[in-house]
Amino acid sequence: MNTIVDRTKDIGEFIPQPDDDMLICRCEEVTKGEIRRAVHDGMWTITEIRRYLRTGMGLCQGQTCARLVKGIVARELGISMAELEPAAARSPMRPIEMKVLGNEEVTDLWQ
Amino acid sequence: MAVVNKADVVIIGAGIIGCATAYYLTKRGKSVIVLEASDNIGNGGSSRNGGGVRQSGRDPRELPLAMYGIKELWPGLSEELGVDCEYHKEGNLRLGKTDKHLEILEGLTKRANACGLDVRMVNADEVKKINPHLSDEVIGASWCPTDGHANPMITTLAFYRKARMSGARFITGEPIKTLRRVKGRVKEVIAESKNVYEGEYVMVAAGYESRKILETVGVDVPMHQELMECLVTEAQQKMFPQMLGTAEADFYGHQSDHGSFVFGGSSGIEMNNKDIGPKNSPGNSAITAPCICRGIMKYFPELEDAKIVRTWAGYIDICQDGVPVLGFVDDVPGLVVACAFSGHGFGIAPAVGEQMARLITDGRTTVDISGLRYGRFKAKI
Amino acid sequence: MKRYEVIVVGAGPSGLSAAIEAAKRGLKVIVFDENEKPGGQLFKQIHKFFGSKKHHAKIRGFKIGENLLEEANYAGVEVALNATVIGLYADKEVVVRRNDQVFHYKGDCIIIATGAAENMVTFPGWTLPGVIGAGAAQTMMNLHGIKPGKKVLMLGSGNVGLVVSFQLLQAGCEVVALVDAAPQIGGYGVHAAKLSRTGVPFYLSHTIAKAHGEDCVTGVTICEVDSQFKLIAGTEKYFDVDTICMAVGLSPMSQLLKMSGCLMEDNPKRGGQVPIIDEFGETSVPGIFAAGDVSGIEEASSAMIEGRMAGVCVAEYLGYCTHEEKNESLAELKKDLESLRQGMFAPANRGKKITKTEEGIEISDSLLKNGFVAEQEIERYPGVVHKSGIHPVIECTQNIPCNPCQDACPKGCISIGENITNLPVVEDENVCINCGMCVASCSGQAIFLVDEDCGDGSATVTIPYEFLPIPEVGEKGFGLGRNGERLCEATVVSVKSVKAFDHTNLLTMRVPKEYAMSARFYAS
Amino acid sequence: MNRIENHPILGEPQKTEKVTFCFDGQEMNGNMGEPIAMALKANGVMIHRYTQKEHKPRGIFCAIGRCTDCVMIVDGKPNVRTCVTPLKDGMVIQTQDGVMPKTEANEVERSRV
Repeated sequence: MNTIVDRTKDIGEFIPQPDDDMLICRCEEVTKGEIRRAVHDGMWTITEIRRYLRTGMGLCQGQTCARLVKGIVARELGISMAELEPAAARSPMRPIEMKVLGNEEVTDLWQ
Repeated sequence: MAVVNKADVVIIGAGIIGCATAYYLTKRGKSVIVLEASDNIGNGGSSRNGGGVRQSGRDPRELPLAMYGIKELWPGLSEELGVDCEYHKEGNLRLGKTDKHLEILEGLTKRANACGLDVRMVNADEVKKINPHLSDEVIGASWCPTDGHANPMITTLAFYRKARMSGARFITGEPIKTLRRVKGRVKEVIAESKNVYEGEYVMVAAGYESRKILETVGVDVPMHQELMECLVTEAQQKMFPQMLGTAEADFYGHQSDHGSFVFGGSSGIEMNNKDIGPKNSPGNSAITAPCICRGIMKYFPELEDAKIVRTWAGYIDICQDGVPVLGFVDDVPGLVVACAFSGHGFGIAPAVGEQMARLITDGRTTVDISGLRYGRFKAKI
Repeated sequence: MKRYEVIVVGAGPSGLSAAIEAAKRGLKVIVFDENEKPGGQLFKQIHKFFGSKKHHAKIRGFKIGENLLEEANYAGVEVALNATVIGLYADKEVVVRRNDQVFHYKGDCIIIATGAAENMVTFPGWTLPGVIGAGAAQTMMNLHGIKPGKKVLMLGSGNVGLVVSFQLLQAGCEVVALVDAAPQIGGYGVHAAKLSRTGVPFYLSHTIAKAHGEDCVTGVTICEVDSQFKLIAGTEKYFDVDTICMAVGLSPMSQLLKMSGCLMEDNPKRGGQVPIIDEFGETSVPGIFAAGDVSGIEEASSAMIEGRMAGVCVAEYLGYCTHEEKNESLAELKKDLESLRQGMFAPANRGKKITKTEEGIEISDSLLKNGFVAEQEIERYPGVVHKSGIHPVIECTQNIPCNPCQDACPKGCISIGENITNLPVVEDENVCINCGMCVASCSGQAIFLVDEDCGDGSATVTIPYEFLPIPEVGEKGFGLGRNGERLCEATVVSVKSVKAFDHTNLLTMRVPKEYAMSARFYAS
Repeated sequence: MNRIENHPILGEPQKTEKVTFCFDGQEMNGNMGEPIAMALKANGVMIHRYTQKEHKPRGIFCAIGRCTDCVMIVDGKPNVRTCVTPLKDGMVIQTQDGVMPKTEANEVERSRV
């Protein structure tokens, strides 16, 4: 958001919705209701939601659910999706075995 | 607006130290404002560490805090905060592969024993009994059965959640520029936005950033920062519950409840790592993660097929003498310092928070933190 | 560590184009792609592309891919496949996984051309096996020769949804319905029309209420939505399907750019999180460029031009061409790009409601709502004319950037003019020789050759036909209307399949003459 | 049964070497080098795995190695993205259950948890 956010701001009560059991993060099996509940627990950024619920922290690293989670959090906070900073992009871009990542071509690093 | 921005205590930094202190202060009936420079609660080391909740391997000056936390706070923490912090008290193995390693471990063990900690040296066979997945390269270890690990991201956010529920006011995206004394006492906190916050006490718990803030009232904590890295694997079948470290503290990690392994480690050049990451999200180096993988595989050959799904980096604020600076500053009333945790603040965070709350409300702590006081730094001769 | 002057990530249309332009100017270029085969999504595109000659119009996507590869090869581009870029680090260092090893490379310039990923929508049952992305369907059938399912429901009426639905039919699957929550079709009308005439029903203002099944999809219920996209009870419709395909838009895959410290923005017009770039693709980090869908969702045709622009820019950046030479090349490319970004579907028109063509003709309401131009609407377009003898009837009713038909006719019967988004006009004085080139050249399959009155009470209609089996001459079947309804009996009088038609067969059917202007498909 | 025998644009599929592989104890045929997921689909297999928490079936979703929904246990290794892993002769492919192979023993274990 890059703006000053007072986390005591009133975002209203958590109101259950009929599709709260809809699975959003396919890898970590996190539902819409859990995400909405987390927002009311004070998790107002995508990064906090991830750390709190593991959305986007599974094998695919949020490639499928990132946009969906963003939409739910934005709606719950009453802001636009563009105002929510996406989670940090981190390597590896695809899952990679320890023995492969550890198997670097021998190089002169400062070449 | 001045009235709105006033509280008993203003805490700078919503890391786990700030969040925990805020929680324990609200529990003691104090009003609290927590100011966070970044957009996220727990954006620094609090969410980026390896999750160790250890006593073994610690400096005797901070050992009392570690022991107090593990005895009094960690066991009931999940229940108290209403969120599962994934705390496991199933021991810590500090591993050695060379005689020199064993020497280091023996030294640490002796010093810890002197402080009353149950930690002992175990030989290769005993190590294997505790953790059969370790490689034959391990020739011994120190073993502290009451150590363990927890989920740092969740624990930090759990403290935040509970503190917020108890009335603490958290403001993110509010970097602090200066502290201001009013009639001799540190009272005003002035943000870059020019917003002013006012507290009877001002606690600075902003990691390395604390240094700049403290400077504004003539307090300097001798510390530097290093960019460290961690990585996490895909979920694996349950393998072992212990926290692991090495004699040289170059690799560490554990298996989380989720099944993934979280490992941290160093490449040896982090002192000079470059950070090209976006604001508040430090970037990785190209060579550290491969190095961690090689390091870990030496200890756990069977993890070679485990896939790394993510790596990340985080700054640690390393104090000149390797332990934090905690408490009041004698000649600067109203100021509370809690920084320079030197890369091992997570495990003691609940204890630090609880003791800082006591210090602020009662004027004293129940755990001896005198070795961590601000005024301790002296020239070598 | 190996150093290259240019490292391109992604061997799709934009990445290859960028590499070609750089290598042509003498730069040492390597392209990394995680896939086994290069070409990105081009090799899944089996339809003919739109645009003009410069944009490879009327050439099928995979063929464009082959041509690009050949060009890259000729220019000396090194294409590394099965090479997964796992990170982009400080000082333009790229770490790549190749087989069981990781390699470090440094680029003096980096061009990120990683493309886009599919968006998804949720509904009860969306995690069941059998619910797939439209891209997955394309990958399965067009790369691997596997049918995604027997009976498929498509969600999404943008060009991807429309094109993939047609490809599903070509692969021998049944498309039971095309559904979109929006009140009107999102993609090109011609793409919709070619589906409609085969009998695929469109359900606009509808969405999926539920996917049925325990272990995998066995059926789907769709439901009408109101203007707030809320389901309207009582409007449920059930379909027996084994596959549900989602084509609900794309998002840029810009993680590598973010990771390398490029300034990013969330731009809904570009499809999501994109790097902030100048008009030729340079990011906030000097020497790092972005091209193609990763910097904003568009068509492959524009991605190729964007790639070429980035390639030209890196050449200048590293001193392989002068500033003037760069500007000259860029000016030309910019012109090509702008000609693509014209018309109703131009990026600038996204979200706007357009009711009239640039010629001032009312857009077919039925086309937008039902997928086909209604009979009473079709006569208003300049390509639909009546003449004696065989003549083209061009049912091209929207301003889209495309003009191969103009060049296809050796007799000059068809004219579009300078602006390639103009509607084609059938010239009155020139005489059609029934060669069929226009029919085969039309990427939208919107051109028919009609002899309205053969003198014996019948008419002949020649249609583009890209299905198997190809009907036999003499076979008796039915003429279908634009909406896929059986109109009349029809006899196949000829089927022409010549190389120049590039797999578009020209099927001529004889129908009663009153159906000359309404029979637009043949079914046996 | 799910293979396209002749395609109006792409023609007949290229002739490739046939291989046999084992899926949950059952012998199946496929084309050498095609993604495992395609060979399974050609054999009518829809379910690749059951999820860890909810025990729900999953199959092919993105088919390009991104969503990781189609992962299975291949030659004993879990979480292998079958849509981008080439099929080889004699491969042993198992339905994944959480991170383990789906076996009766694991089923019992799970029900106890």
